[in-house]
Amino acid sequence: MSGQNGHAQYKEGGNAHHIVSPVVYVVILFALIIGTAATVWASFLELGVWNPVIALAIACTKAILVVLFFMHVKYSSKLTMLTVAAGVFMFLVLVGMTLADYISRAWGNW
Amino acid sequence: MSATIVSLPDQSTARIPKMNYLSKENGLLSWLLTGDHKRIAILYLISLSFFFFIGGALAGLIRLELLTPQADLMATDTYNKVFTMHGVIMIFFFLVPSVPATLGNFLIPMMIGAKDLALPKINLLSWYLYVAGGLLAIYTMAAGGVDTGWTFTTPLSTHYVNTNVLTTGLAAFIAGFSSIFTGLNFIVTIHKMRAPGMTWFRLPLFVWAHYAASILMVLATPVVAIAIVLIALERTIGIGVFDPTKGGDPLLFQHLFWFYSHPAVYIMILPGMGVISEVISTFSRKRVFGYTAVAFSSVAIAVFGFFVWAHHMFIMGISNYAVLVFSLLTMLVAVPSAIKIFNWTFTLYKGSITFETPMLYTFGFMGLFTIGGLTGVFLGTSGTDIHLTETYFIVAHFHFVMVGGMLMAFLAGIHFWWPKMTGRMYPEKISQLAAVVTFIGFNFTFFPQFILGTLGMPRRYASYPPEFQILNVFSTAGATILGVGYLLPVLYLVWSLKYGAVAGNNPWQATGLEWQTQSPPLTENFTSTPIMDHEAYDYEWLERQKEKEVASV
Amino acid sequence: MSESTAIAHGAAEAAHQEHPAYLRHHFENVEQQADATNFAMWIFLLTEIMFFGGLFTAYLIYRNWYYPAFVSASHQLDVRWGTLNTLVLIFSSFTMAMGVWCAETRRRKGLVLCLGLTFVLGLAFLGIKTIEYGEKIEKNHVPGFHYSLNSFLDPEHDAAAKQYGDKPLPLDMARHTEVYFSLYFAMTGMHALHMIIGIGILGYMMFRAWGGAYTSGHVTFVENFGLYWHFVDIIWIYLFALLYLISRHP
Amino acid sequence: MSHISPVLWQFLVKWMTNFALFPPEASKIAPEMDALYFFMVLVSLIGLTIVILLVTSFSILYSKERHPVAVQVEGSTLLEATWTIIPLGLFLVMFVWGALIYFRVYTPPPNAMNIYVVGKQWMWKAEHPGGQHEINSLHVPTGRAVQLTIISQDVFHSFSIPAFRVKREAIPGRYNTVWFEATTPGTYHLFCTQYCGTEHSHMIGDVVVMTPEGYKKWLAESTSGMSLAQNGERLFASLSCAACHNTRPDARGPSLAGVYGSKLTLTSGQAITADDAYLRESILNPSQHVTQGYAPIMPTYQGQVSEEGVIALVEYIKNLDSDYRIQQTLNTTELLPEGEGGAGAGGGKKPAAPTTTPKGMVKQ
Repeated sequence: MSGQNGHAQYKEGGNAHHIVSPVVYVVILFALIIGTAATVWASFLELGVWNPVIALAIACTKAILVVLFFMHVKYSSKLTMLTVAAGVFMFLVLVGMTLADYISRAWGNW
Repeated sequence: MSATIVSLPDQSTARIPKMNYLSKENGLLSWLLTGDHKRIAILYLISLSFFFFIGGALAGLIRLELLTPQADLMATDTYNKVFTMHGVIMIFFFLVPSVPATLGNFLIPMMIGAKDLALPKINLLSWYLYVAGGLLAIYTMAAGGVDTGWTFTTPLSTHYVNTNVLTTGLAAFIAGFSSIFTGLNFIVTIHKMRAPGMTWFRLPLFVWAHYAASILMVLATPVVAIAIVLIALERTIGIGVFDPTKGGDPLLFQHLFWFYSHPAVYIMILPGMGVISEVISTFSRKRVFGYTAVAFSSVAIAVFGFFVWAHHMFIMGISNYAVLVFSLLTMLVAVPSAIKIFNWTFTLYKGSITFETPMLYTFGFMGLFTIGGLTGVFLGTSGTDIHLTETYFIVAHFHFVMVGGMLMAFLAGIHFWWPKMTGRMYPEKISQLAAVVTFIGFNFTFFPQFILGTLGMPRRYASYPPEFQILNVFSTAGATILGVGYLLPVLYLVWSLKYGAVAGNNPWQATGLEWQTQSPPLTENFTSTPIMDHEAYDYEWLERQKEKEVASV
Repeated sequence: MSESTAIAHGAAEAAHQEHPAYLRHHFENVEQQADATNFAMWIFLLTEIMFFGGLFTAYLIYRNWYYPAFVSASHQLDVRWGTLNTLVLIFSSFTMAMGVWCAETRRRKGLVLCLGLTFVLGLAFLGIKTIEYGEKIEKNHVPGFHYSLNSFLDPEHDAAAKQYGDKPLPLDMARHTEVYFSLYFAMTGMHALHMIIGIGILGYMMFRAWGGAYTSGHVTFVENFGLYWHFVDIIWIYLFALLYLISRHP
Repeated sequence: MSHISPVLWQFLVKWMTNFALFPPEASKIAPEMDALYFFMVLVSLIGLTIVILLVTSFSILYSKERHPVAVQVEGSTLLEATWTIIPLGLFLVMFVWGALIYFRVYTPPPNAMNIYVVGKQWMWKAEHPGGQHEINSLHVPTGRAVQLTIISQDVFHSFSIPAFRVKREAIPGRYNTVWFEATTPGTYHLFCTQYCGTEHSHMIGDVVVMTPEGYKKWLAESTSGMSLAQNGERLFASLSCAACHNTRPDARGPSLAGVYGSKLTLTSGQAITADDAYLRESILNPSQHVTQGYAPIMPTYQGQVSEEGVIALVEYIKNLDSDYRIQQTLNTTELLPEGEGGAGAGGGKKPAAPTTTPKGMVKQ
C-alpha cells in the first residue's frame, strides 16, 4: 500500500489521463470476435476433459482483454490493479473453498 | 486543575459556536437531503436507536417467555416470530451499521482531515436504503411476522413456512446494499481523501479498523444478497438450486449464507475495536501499545475472517477434511483478537489513567470480549463444537461478543464523542452508574446461558425441561437490569442536549484531528485543510501545541 | 481551534477560483474527484464479482454432479442466438469504449452516436434474450410446477435434442435438468437485470450528452459507466461459455 | 424462615431439587470431550485472570493520582511476540485435540449396531433393525457401539443427546452418521437443536439407556413381528426389484447379494464402497450410480418410496448375504397377501410405509 499521503498524489496535477487510441479498441474488438468464433467452434469438437478447459481459457482471455484495454486497467494505477486482483482472489476463495468441501466429501466412507 | 486535563470552559461565558453543522441550515428537508456526513451520522444514530429499542423489546419478550419452562406467555409460533425478528432487526438494522454508520460516518472524514466522505450522495442513499429496509422489516412484523430464524435455513424458508419470508429477505437485501455503500464510501475516502501528511501509519486505529471492516462489507455482503435472491426465486417460481427434492443441495445455501454471515460478525466487532483503541489511548494519555500490531491485526482479522465460514457447519455433514481446514483457520483468526486485547492492556502500562464513562465501558468491553472470544475457541474447536453448537452456549458466546463487546464499544464511543457531536457534555456520575449497571446486568443475563448451553439446552426453544428453569430465571432477572442500563443513557443523553455543560473543542485532551476543531464542527469540518505533522496519539505534540497557544495569548 | 494544525492550505485556496462547476466542494481538485469516483466504481465492481460468484459456485457444483443433465439441457439453448448475443454485447462494449474516447477527446456528436449505438445494441441483446425466454416458456422449460421433461425423456421428438443426437436421459437424471434451468434463469436473469439498469442509465446519459455535459472535460461519469458496461459484458462472456457451450459435439 | 413468602419458598425448594449445572456423562466419548472442555475452561480462566489482573493493577498503579505524567512507550516486539505465540500454541493444541475427538465421534466403528433415525416436522422416528419402531424416544443398550444413520424427511433437524455429547444434523436428501457407546443406564434428554419450524421446541424426547439384558427384553417386547429387513423384503418384492436384481444369467441388474460393503466400479470408472448412502442414492438416483457392465435402465424410485421405505430396503440389501432370499422373493411375489404388500405395487404415489407399525401410527 502506498505510504504517501492522499493529497500529494494530486499536487503535480500533470499526471495526465491516458487516452487509449481507437485503433487499440478495433484490434481488441476483432480479437474478441475471433475468440467467440473459436470457442463456439471448439465446443463442437470432441475433446473430452479439454472441452471445458478450452472454453474457460478462451473466456478468460476475452475477459482479460476487456479488462486490460476496454476498462483501461493496463493504463491504470497500481491500486486499480490491486482491486481487480482482490476481486478475482476472493472469487476464487469462495469457489475454491466451497468446492473443496464438495470434492473431499467423497473421500472416506460417508 | 491538573497539567494534562484542561478545565472545561467557564460555564458563564461558554458558548456553543454559532456556526456549526447543526445550525447551518434548518428544517426537516435540510436534514433529509443533506450530503453532510455528520448530519447523516445523526440521522443514522436516531434511526439505529429506534431499531435497537424495537429489537430490545423483542429480546425482553423472549426472556419473559423463558421465565417458565412451558410456552405460556405466547404460543410457540409467536415465540418463533419474536426471536426471528429480534435477530433480523438486531443484526441487519443495529449491529452491522451501528458503529460504522454513526461514529464512522461522523469521524472518519474528520480523523483523516477531509471535508466529507468521498461520495456524499451515496452516503445519503445508503441511509435511505437502511430506512427502507428497516421499514420493510417493521411492515413484516405488522403483517404477521416471519418464523425462519434470522439464518433463513433452507428448505424451511423456501418450502415449509407460509410467513413473510420474501419481505424479510428483501429487507435484509436492501440493508445489505446500504452496508455495501457505506463500506465502499469508507474505502474510497480512506484511500483518496487523506489530508497532507496523513500517511497510512499516522491514521488513528479507529480508521484502520473501519478500513478492515469495509473490506468485509464490500466483499462478503453480495454473496448473501445472491443467496437471498435464490431463496426468493425458489419461493416464488420454484427454481431448484437449494431444494433437495429437485436435486439441489441445501448445504450450498449454508455455504453462501455463512460466507457472508461469518465475516459479518467481524464487520460488527472491528469498528467497535477501533473505538476501544481511541478511548483507551486517550484516557491513559498514552500512545497505543504496538500501534502497527494493532493496525495489522485488524487487517488480519478481516483477511482470515473470509476463510473460516464453514465452522458454522461442523455438524451438518460437510467433509471431515474441510472441517479440519476450517477449524485450523478459525484458530488462526483468534490470535489477532488476543493480540489486540493484550496490546490494549499494555497501553495502560505507565499511563496516567482516568476513569471517565467511556473508559468504564472500555473496561467492560475488554472483560466481556475476552470471555466472548475465548468461548469462540470452544466452538471453533471441532470436537467440542459437536456438543456446544446450536445450544445456549452459542447464544451466550454471540451475545458476549456482540452485546458485551460491540454494544459496550458503541456506548463507549457515543459517550466519548458526544461532546464533539453535540457540543455538550453528558452528565458524568449517572453515566458511570449506567456503565456499571450495564456490566452487571449483562453478566447476570448471559453468563447463566453458558451453563445452560453446556447442559445442552437448545436455542430457539419456547419451552424447555424444568431443570433448566433456575438458570433461565437468573438470565431473565439480569435482562431487566440490562434493560435499565440501556434506558438510562437515552434519558440523560437527550437531557444533555439542552442542559449538558458546554464541552469546548477538546474536553478529553485527545490527539485526533477531530478534536482540533470546534465542537460541534463546521459543515466543512475544518476552517482550512489541516496538515498532519505528527504521529497518531502523540500526546507530547499536544502539550507543545497547548504551550504555544498559551504563549500566543 | 489550534491554528497551527490548520495552516491555510495555500495551494488549494488559490486553486479554488479556477475550479469548474462539476467539482464538488469536498474535493481538492478535479484529479482527486475523478480518481476517487473511478476507484469507487471499481470497488462496486468487486461487489458485483462476488454477487455473481455465488451463482458460479452453484453452477460448478451442480455441473459436476449432474453433467449429463447439463449437457442435454444446454442443447435446448440455441447456440446461434447465444453467439449472436455474444457478438452484440462485444460490439456494444466496443461502442461504449469508443464513447469514452469521444468524451475524452470532446466529440459531442460522436459521443451521442456511440451511446446511442450501445443503447440499441443493449436493447437488441434483451430482445434476443426475450425470444430465447419465449422458447423456454413454450417448451415448459421454466422451472417450477409446469416444468416438462419431455425433451429429455423423449429426445427423438424434440428438434433441438435430435440435432445433437441426444439419447433419452434416465428419469432421475432428466429431473436434474431442472437444476440447470434454475441456474440458467437465475444467472441470465440477474445478468439481464444488470443490462436493464445499464440501458436506463444509457438513456439518461444520451440525454445529458446531447447537452454537452460530458464533452467539456468531465468524463468520469461516462468512464465509470463504461466500466460497469464492460463488466456486464465479461459476465456474459462466461455465461455464454458455461451455459451454451458445455458440449456441443453430436 | 417464616418471613420468606411461601410462594417464593416453594419455588426455591422446587428449583433446588430440580437443578443442574453440568450434564451427566453417559457415553464413552463424554469424559474425553469433557476433558478437552475443562482444559479449555482452564485456559480461558487463566487468560481472563491475566487480563483482569493486569488491567486492575495497571489501573491502580498508573491512575492519574499516582502517576500524573504518562511515559510514552512505543511497544515491545518481544512482548507482542509472546502474546502472539503462546495463544497460538494453545489454540493449536485445542485444534489437534478437538479434531481427534471430532473424527472419533463421526467415524463409527465397523462393528457398531445400526439404528436409523428419521427426523420430520416435528418428531423423531427411530427404526431398529429388529423392526422396533419408536417415536421421540430411543432405546439403546450399554456397552455396545451404536451407530445412528440419520436423515430428515423435510427440513433440517439436529439430533442431539447432551448426555452423550453427540449431535448430528438431520438433512433432507442424505444420510449423516454419528455413533456413541452408552455407559450408564438411565433416561436422558433427546433434543432437536436445529430450528425446524413451529413446534421445534416440542421435538424432544428421551434416550433410554438399558443394560444389555434389559435391552434384550425391551426388544422382545416391542417387536412389531417383522424385522426391518423383512419389511424391506416385502417392499423389494412389491416394487419388483427382483425382476432385474437376481442371479439369472440374463439378469439386467447386478445381484445384490453381499453387495453391502463391497468395492464397486461405476460406469464412470469411479471406485466406490457400497455403504448405506450409496444404496440409498442408487435407489433414488440410479443413473448416477450404475455399476460397470450394466445399462442405465433402472428407474428412479424417488417419490414412490418414503424415507422409511428406503431405510427398509437398505437394511434388507445390507443383510443379503446369499441369493437364496432373492430367489424366494422372486417366487412369492405373486403370492403376497392382499393389502400387506400393496405398498407401491399399484404404482401409487404415496405408498403406506410398510414399516409403520400400529405404535408408529400414534402421531400422524
